[in-house]
Amino acid sequence: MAQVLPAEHDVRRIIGDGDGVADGEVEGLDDAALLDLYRAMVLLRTYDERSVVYHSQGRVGTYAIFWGHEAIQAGSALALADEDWIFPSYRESAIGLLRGMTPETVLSWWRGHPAGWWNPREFRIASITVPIATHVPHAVGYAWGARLKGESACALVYFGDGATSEGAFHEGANFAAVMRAPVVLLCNNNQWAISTPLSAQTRAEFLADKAAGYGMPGVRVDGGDVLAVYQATSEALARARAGHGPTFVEALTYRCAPHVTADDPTAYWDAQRVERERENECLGRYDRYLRRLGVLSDELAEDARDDALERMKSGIAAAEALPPPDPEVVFASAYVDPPPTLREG
Amino acid sequence: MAQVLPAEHDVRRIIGDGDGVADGEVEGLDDAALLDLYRAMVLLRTYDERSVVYHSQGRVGTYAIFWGHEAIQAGSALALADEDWIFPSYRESAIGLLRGMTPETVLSWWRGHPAGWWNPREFRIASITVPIATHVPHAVGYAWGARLKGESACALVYFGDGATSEGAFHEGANFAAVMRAPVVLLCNNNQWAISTPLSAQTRAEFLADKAAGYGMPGVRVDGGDVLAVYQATSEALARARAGHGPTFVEALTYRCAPHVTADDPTAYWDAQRVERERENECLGRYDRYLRRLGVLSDELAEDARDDALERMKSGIAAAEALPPPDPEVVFASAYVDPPPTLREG
Amino acid sequence: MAEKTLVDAVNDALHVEMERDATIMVMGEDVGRAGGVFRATAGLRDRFGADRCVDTPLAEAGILGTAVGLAMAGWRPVCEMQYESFSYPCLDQLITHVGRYRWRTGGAMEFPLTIRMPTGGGVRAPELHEDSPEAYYVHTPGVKVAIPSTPADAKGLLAAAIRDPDPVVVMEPKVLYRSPRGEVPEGEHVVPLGRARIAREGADVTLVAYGAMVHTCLEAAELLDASAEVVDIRTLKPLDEETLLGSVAKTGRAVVVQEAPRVAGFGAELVAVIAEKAILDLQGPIVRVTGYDVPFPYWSLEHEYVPTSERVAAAARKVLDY
Amino acid sequence: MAEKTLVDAVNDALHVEMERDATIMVMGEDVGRAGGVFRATAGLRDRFGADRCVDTPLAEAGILGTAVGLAMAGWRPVCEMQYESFSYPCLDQLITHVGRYRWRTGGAMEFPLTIRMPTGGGVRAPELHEDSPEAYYVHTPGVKVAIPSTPADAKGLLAAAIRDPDPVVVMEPKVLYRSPRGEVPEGEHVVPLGRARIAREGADVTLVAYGAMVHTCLEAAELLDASAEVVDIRTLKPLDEETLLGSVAKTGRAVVVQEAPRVAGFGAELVAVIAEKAILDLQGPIVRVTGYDVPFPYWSLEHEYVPTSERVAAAARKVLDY
Ligand SMILES: Cc1ncc(C[n+]2csc(CCOP(=O)(O)OP(=O)(O)O)c2C)c(N)n1
Ligand SMILES: Cc1ncc(C[n+]2csc(CCOP(=O)(O)OP(=O)(O)O)c2C)c(N)n1
Ligand SMILES: [Mg+2]
Ligand SMILES: [Mg+2]
Repeated sequence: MAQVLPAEHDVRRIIGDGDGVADGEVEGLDDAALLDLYRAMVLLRTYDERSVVYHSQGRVGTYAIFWGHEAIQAGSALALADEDWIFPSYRESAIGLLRGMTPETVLSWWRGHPAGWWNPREFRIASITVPIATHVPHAVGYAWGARLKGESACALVYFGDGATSEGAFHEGANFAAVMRAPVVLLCNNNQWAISTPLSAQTRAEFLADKAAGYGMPGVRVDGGDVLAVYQATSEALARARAGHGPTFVEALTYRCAPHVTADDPTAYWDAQRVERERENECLGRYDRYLRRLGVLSDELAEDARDDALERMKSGIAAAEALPPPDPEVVFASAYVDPPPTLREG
Repeated sequence: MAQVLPAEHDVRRIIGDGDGVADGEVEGLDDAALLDLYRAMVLLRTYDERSVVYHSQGRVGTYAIFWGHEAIQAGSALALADEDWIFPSYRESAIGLLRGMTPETVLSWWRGHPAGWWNPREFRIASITVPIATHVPHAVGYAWGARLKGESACALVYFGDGATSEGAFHEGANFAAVMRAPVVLLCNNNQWAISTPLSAQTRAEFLADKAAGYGMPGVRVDGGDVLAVYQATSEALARARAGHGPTFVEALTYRCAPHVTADDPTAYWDAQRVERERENECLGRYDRYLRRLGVLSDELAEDARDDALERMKSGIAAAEALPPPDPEVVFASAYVDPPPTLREG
Repeated sequence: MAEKTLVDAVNDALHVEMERDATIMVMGEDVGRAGGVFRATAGLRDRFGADRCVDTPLAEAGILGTAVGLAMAGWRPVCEMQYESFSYPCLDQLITHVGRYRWRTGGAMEFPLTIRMPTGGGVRAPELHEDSPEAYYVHTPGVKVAIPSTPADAKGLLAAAIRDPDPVVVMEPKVLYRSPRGEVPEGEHVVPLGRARIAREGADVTLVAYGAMVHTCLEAAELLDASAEVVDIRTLKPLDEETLLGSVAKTGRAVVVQEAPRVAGFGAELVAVIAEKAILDLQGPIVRVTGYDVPFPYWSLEHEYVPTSERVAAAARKVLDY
Repeated sequence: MAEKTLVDAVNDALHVEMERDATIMVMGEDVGRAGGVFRATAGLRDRFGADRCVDTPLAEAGILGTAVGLAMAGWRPVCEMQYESFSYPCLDQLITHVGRYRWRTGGAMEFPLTIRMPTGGGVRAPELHEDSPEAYYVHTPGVKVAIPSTPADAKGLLAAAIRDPDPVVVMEPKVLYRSPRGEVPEGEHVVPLGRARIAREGADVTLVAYGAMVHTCLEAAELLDASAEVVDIRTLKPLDEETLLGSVAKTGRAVVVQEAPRVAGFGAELVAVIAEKAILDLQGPIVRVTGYDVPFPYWSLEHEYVPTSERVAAAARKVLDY
């Protein structure tokens, strides 16, 4: 068996603090690419904030907030090649926006409308997986299958810190390593699984330390630093594409919002900590970085925001303008070749 | 979270090779205790070899051979306190012999006779678990529950290298660490899961490296060295009893026999390697060690063998003398308070 | 007696039982600090401590698997599965061990553990929050199953489950969690397992259901010109055949209602019992009204899936007109 | 046509299908190097390579979960579960994803995967090697289920399953693996899903079964004075109601036989279909002969559990004498 080094424990960072810690750079990312990342984050942030508003207005159902996770999502998704597949959990419901999906589709999903369905092949994005960790083996199987076909596509699968406790995560990770599947296991470690803190989820000091048990590299990255996430994901993808198999990436962040709109976290979280974390949120950090670099102007920032808001406005309008779904949809797609008694009930 | 050191990679050994490698000793094991270990191994070896014969004579059904695993089983079981519970897999079916269970009971189990049932409380040995790894959470729950009750009992659970791929192992190990359950996770790494070699089971270089991912210590021990197993288990138990939680022990051995009597390994194994491993088998090694130490005589050795053989003879005789089971047994114990229609079929 | 919601009745039962018996332990995801995502376990951690109301890691098979061990150590675990669909990872432990372990010890040990979970649809939730998987549970030997339809039964059946020496699964219809309210006896209240309830007396047709569908049947009864009796099964195993067959003997007609997908659902078992034991009483076919053999739809379509009082009434008319 | 055992017929089907379609991939524990513990996959690794006949890690949920992903990548995975009881860990993936994923894509993707496993008792094996869990599978939306009773059907139904665009579970009665032998067509041979088979013609009573119980029913038919028809269901979903109801219409009497535990087994579904759609044809109750609601016993007692021809004949007489 190949020698695998113990997981890295140092948390990778690129963005400085504008003070003692100097800014770094990611090779190969020019200004246009840096701004693409920015716009992607703004789009996600806008989607998220608007969705919470729409929910409070009764226009979308229960919604899983991802405020503060935008750097993880945008940084990793933009590191992918077009052909690579994404396997999202409910927390990455809007990841499709970064691949040209309309807000209408994602909003429809949260409105319980079948217009929220998409063709995974169209976007190279698997369906949103609601049950924790059960999509990890899907991503692994996809990546393994693509490799067997001689294709170069990789897979990226998102899951949370809580997900690492599930057998499905474990079995998927082990298959990934054994099959040398070109897959990136990206753990969004936001320190909470609903009300359960990481300390009650595992005694591992670092989630990345799980990697050695599968014989794969593990890295830790500041999940509030979009460039660090981009870089770590790129490295993992390069390894995968070179035939060296999977990487476990632990992206550290902190859930500063309720788990979902229905959740009331005041019973269990530390409001002061949340306040601190909110101040240090990822979009602001990146915004300040780009301005220090002289890449971002007020005008560009406003532009990005306006564009995102515009998309959301037309998205919700389009979602609300949809006719109620055809009841036929209940029966239409469960089977290619349905049993003759399908409609008996 | 507590700092947990990376797993030990060096394989612990105590027994030398009578040549360049010197013999060690285990503190606290006097001659009598050393001989107890010897007799335990002889008893297990005899049980195993006779069972294969009985199977070939049609006197027991399919049987899971544990030839060469005696050091792991005896070394760990004798390290336990009386109150500690054992959670065996099919591979440790005869572990009860070390706690006074009769061969008749164990043979009956393999004869598909309900006389093979025992009361776990009587022996502090859970029922044999056939499905891989599913008993790991049981052991963890037991240990956790005993600790909650203020009792000092620990649990020891046996499972194989293949079992580490199952979600049940993972979930159990994680619970163990999180609940600081006083449990020893003893992995019998015999390099095979039926026909699947370890290299196709995992890419981890060492199974013990899984421990860090749970935040628990991991150690590796020569599973052909009964004293090393005894010592590693004792240490793990001491930690558990002191409230420091679980330990993962990887005991290395090599399966030199078919997986079960029904298996034909010639299709997949390396006969030369098997030959080499058989020559180095654990009972012979311990026998030679004890003789080098001057503790074992021909007479004592013969005595142990005769005694074990005697027990097997009366065991199989008793098992074969049992009347066919009462059909009532089918219904007798599924429920304490059975549904009234239980007998409808 | 106080008027309570069904979820408050569950919470009440847990308080009363845990007070009564110090070996009862509640465990599950978010049951402690948060008091459960439906607040069924609210207050238990404060009252009984974090050792008896345990926030577990996110691992359902681990929850049920360790519960087996806890039972061996003398505890009476009450495991919460956060939603019925997230109980699927625990089916292996359930089938392989929970329903089998006592038998495997020749009856020497008891496994008095309880699994409770919200169940069913009609709550406009995302995918896999609206399943009705009771058939998987009922089909498993060694396991009993109860599904209440009223707050009082939710309390009493859960108390009975916790006290029962065998493993019991209690499925709580989540659409009923917050309404309607109902009278719930204070203090200890046990509804024995294995006794169905006549939820409405009638003479012409028997509507058989459990859980949320009992209410659907009660509504359907109002839509009929004929007199409908509604049997609330309450305990799916052990099944109260006497009450079921008694009602069918009286009315001569039966409609069996389940929300779960039709094929091989528990409704089929109810039909089979009637078809085997009451054939002479029947004046028409036994008709099922069920969910369909497709995944529970996205919630904007859930009313097309969950049996409605209209569908039940139509089935009853069909049987009545036979 | 060659005489083959059932397990050889399975092996034959795998060879023929993998030859025909290079996207078919066999995966499971010990299917490669060892050729399967029953040797159902013997020779495949040599013929098609280790990439198309994959020894997986020991993890059933991992097997089925990665198979979902493999299907997304354009493969047609054929997953072996080593024994039916070791398929329980994969129920979560089955219920949560396998039966649901196509629907979740609005029909945009297909999941043409096959799960095959030995099933049933009568083989004198240790605990958890003799279960009959078909009801769990049949109840799951989006999943089809077939159980052959002859070598020819074992080949043909497996081929149909592999070619089917939907997920199909094929359960192979392991007691029939080695005998009796039967004629098996060479080369491509497909038995379409959804068609039952009249295994024996008769006039007075219909014995309904699938898998190993078909043989038990055939034996029972010989014990009766009356003329018994035996219907081999073959495909549990989609169910061939026409053949089933046609036979009952002819005989007016039905005995439904299943080896699985009685409560909420697939037999209940068969009864429910008859009770709903053929009530006028019935001249007596529909009687089930089944396993019991207890764990499958240790093998020295298995004959007390598995329905015998005597038990089936007794039930048939009861219905005939009604
Ligand atoms: C199998 C399963 N069990 C339980 C749940 C209910 N649930 C939804 S989210 C969640 C917490 C997940 O935590 P984590 O994995 O850290 O992801 P995060 O929500 O923090 O992104 C739980 C328990 C579920 N969806 N699936
Ligand atoms: C859940 C489950 N899957 C499959 C099997 C079939 N099976 C029995 S033993 C075995 C291999 C086990 O290998 P390992 O864990 O290394 O233990 P060993 O037999 O080598 O002691 C398999 C696959 C099983 N018993 N349980
Ligand atoms: Mg989290
Ligand atoms: Mg092994």
